[in-house]
Amino acid sequence: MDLKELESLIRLFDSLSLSELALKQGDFELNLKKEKQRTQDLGMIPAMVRESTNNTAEPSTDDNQTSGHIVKAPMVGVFYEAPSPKSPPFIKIGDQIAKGQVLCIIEAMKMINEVVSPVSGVVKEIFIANGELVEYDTPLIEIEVTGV
Amino acid sequence: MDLKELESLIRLFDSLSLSELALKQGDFELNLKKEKQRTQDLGMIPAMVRESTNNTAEPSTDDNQTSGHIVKAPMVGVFYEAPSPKSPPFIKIGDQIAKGQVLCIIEAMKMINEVVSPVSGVVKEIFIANGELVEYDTPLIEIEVTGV
Amino acid sequence: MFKRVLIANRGEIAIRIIRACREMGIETVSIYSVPDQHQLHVQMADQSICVGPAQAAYSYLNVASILSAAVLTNCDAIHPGYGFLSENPDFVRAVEACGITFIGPSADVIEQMGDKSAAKKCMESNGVPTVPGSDGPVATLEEAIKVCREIGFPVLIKASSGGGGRGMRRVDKEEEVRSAFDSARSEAKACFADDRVYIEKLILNPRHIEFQILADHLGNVVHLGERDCSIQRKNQKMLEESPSLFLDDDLREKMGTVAIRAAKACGYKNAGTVEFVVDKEKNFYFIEMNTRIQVEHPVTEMVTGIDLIKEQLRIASDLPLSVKQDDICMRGWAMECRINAEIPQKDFTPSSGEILFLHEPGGMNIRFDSLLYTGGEVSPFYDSMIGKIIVLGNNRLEAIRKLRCALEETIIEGVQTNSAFQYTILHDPDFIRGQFDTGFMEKKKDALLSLMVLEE
Amino acid sequence: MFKRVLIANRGEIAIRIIRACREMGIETVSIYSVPDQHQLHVQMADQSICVGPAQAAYSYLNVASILSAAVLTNCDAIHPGYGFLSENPDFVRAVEACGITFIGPSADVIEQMGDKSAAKKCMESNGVPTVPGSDGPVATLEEAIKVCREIGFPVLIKASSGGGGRGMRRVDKEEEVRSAFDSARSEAKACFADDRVYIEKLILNPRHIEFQILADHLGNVVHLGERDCSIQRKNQKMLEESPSLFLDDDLREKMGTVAIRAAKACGYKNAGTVEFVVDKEKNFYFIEMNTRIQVEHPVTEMVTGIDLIKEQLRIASDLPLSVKQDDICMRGWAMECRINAEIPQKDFTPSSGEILFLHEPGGMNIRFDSLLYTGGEVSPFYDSMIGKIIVLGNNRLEAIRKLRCALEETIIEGVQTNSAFQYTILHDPDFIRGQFDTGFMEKKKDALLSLMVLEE
Repeated sequence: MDLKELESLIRLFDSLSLSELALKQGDFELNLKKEKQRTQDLGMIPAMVRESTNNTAEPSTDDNQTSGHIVKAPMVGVFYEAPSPKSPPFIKIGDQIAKGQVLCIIEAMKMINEVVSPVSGVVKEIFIANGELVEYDTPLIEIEVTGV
Repeated sequence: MDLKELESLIRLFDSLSLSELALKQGDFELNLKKEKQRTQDLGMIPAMVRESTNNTAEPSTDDNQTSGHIVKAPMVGVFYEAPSPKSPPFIKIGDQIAKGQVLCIIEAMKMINEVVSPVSGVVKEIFIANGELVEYDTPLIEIEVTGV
Repeated sequence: MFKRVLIANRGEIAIRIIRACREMGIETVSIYSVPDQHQLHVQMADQSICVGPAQAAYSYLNVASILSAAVLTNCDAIHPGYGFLSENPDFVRAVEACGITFIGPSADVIEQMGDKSAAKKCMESNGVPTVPGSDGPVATLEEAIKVCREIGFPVLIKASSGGGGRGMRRVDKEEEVRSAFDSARSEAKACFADDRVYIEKLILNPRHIEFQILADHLGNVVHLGERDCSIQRKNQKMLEESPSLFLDDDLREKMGTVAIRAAKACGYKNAGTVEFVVDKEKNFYFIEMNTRIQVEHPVTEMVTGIDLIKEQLRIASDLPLSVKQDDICMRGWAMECRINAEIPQKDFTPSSGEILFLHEPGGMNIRFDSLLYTGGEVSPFYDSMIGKIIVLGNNRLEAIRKLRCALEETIIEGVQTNSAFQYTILHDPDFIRGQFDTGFMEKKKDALLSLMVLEE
Repeated sequence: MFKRVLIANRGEIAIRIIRACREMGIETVSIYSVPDQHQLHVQMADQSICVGPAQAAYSYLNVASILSAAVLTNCDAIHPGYGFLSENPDFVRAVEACGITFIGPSADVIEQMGDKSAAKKCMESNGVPTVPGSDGPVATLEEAIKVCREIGFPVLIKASSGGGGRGMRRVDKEEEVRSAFDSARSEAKACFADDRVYIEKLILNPRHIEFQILADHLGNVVHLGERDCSIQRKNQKMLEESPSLFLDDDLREKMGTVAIRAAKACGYKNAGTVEFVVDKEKNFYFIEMNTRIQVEHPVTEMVTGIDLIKEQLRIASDLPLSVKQDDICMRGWAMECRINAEIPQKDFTPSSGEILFLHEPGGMNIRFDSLLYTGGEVSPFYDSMIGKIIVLGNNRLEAIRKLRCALEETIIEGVQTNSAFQYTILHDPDFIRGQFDTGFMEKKKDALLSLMVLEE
């Protein structure tokens, strides 16, 4: 392993949430370690535990780990997959969609807000169930990008 | 690995949030470690700064770093190098001393307490000036051991 | 009483409100912006809703998102804290339109008291002394000159919708009236989309003394004594105390009675503050009414033992005041010092970053209200005030000594703070003797800064 | 007033005393053992002297080293805190022989009150009700049986020089007297080098109620109301409060008057505590006098607003009391909960280690007296009590709620603590209703422990 490779490996280790790395390859041995980092969430006792309203299906939003584009909620409101209770949903998993196409609506203060796709691609996953509360920036839908 | 490569690797380690790095490549071995950052002394502002009474000449007491034996104060009191103001000091630097020989006295509550040498050897250093207050465990004298 | 309250704020005041709610068995919902995810107010609430990105305009001021969050989490009341939406009458109306209780006075009162010249007119007609000046907005230069001649120089020309010193001009002689009048108007127009200005006599270096009042829906109004907030830098309060050394019992009773009259005059409900300036001859003039809980409210809590946030919650749910005027007794001397993340030596520029280590002050009658925790973040996006140390002593000197000791104990690593600077104020002979007015900081700042250098 | 005080203690009480001294402009000298080098009391003092190794016998109890430190640093007084040398009359005499003031009562008073049967005799002859029992030590078995018959079973046989339950035997019927008498005597001899024992009626599950008193050199004595310390595990107090729900105003005044009489009877000077047991019929009996400041003193400070450590310093420097009995007024309801580094589920075995993270409770009328800081060490060598949370509410229920919230906020990582266990006590229906006595913990412990498991 040359220095450049070594450096990129160390940087990778540093960027991830790993705490230890041990590598052995022939006569090459590398051990890396990180101090336990204080997680920022304090975790206060009993009643202080934060009830998260919609973390049930929270996906990884780390762009390194997914090939798809994550569409996030632009406001606080209720997520609806269809324009009305009796209509079919705007999209379902596997649909080919175009940039600008309506993906879902978020109702906030009795106003209907359409969420449109910023990319073209295929619907890979829908994270939120119909009628659920979403916060600002809550991941809603993942789209496998096929064009921008 | 040449010195330049080594240096850049060390700098890299320093800049990242790593705490340990161990590298072995053929007969090349490198171990890097970072001290846990927080020093335990808090350093409160202005008036809280602790006045240390006798840290002026505090030697390293890390036994790994010195070949000599450090004789420490067995009690709180005043350090005297001689049995009376007019007498010559018990010891001076360079003296050959025997185990059990009196090195100095510590006066506490008007009681004279003789401090005797636990080893035989040569007086290497005397850390405390005549008449100074010493705390329990204050390093007093360093003796280059020649016999126990 | 409410079942669940949304707190439309962040930082120490959000935490303060959460604590009061929890002690009363009320559930809490916090709101936060994306970078505030790990803030203490988010972690302490029963539930938290992200309402927008870092910029306050799209998060802590985002009425639609905040109201959605309140409605969708079934909150029956919203506490606005201070700053942000706390004195915005449109927000209050929107909250009420959703069937939610706003914890504070009515939209109409906020609106009236927010309009400086309307507020002044209301007070004048109810026998509350105000700073001599024009009778409402001044439309023409001729009128402006006439008013100035009547009240005498120096005067201030101020924007009717103004605040924070913008749209404000000082005029010392008649020749300066024209240019000041014109520039105040155009600045007022630019800043507040309202070019109306009014004129007031300038009270040179007065004391800034305010009275805390509480008013319930039955028309009961009490005052909880005064706070002396004369130690200010650029109109930002730094150190507050209660009582004020400048008031004797007679003046205190007189001003307290006037404060109650002021609150009744505008039909006030909930907690509020009547601000006065007091000149060297102990003449006092109403300057404005703050229609919210204030940063310095713990000073009053310390001397009276009354929890102002709990009173706010009681009043908003139409319970009567828990105290009568005669029940209120002051004990000791309270003093508060604001801890800001800023660099005094660099003209008080804000400092932000991760808190690497925190050691809080402690002991008898010491209170530290703060958003800090070891590992937490001081955000560059919001106010630099990160905590308040409040102490209670038997007398003023004991309070000063306690505050010094508390500052000495406090350790905040990771951001720079003004705590060493505050420490120098507490050693200033004029401050200790109580010889100060709102001109104190301007006069003393450089000398105090140079003391800081010596200490390092 | 003193110029420099040596504090012959460690932990939260040393810090408490340092704070009081600093606020009064008195310099402080801390002492410490080798492993305590980084403790907070060392860092907060103006000067610190290492007096010995880890074992308390050679450091915090090392009279020669402590006195040398005091003399050589020119201290004019020594504050002993609680525990360690605080109730050792020989230490007091040695301190005074050095020309240094001991902050506490005289050696003679400490000695007399430390001898349980002498204390009892003194109280009886001054009209202070004591638990019925033998008239001083009982020398023979025959005498013991006679006394038992007179006062009726159950009885306690107790070592005259005893404490902490050692040399103590409960006897329920006459047949058991012989073996209990013999074993109590031999244990007393072994533990205290004094085989004298006396006999007392056993008051089953009484309330433990104590009165705080202050006495100056002029003979002025005041009481500062009571503390209810009935929540104990193995004679260790866990939760304390003031006032006590069990006392009405009549009984409070009666007991307060008796407490003052008790202090006068023994010629008491400085701060002290008169401990009583109160039975179900509200009969009260003197049990002992604590001749030191106590762990739970902040409970009294919270309701009275009087700083007991400052009063101690005033009294010791021959200043008169700063308050008269009529000046003392109680406000609200205070409650204290002790935080111990221990594992309740493992029979409360101590836990020690480095504090990896600390988040203190905060807010209005919340006080946290503690030796903790992030990065600090909880030593395995000394008492496991690492902090106390004290709250003040307007009434008992508010105090309970505040204490719950404070416990919820508190985060201590690195050692295990009893805080979740204390939390369960604050939810116990009998505790909330005030239906408890010193038998509470024994009866409830297992049920409360099982609640803890559920919470995890």
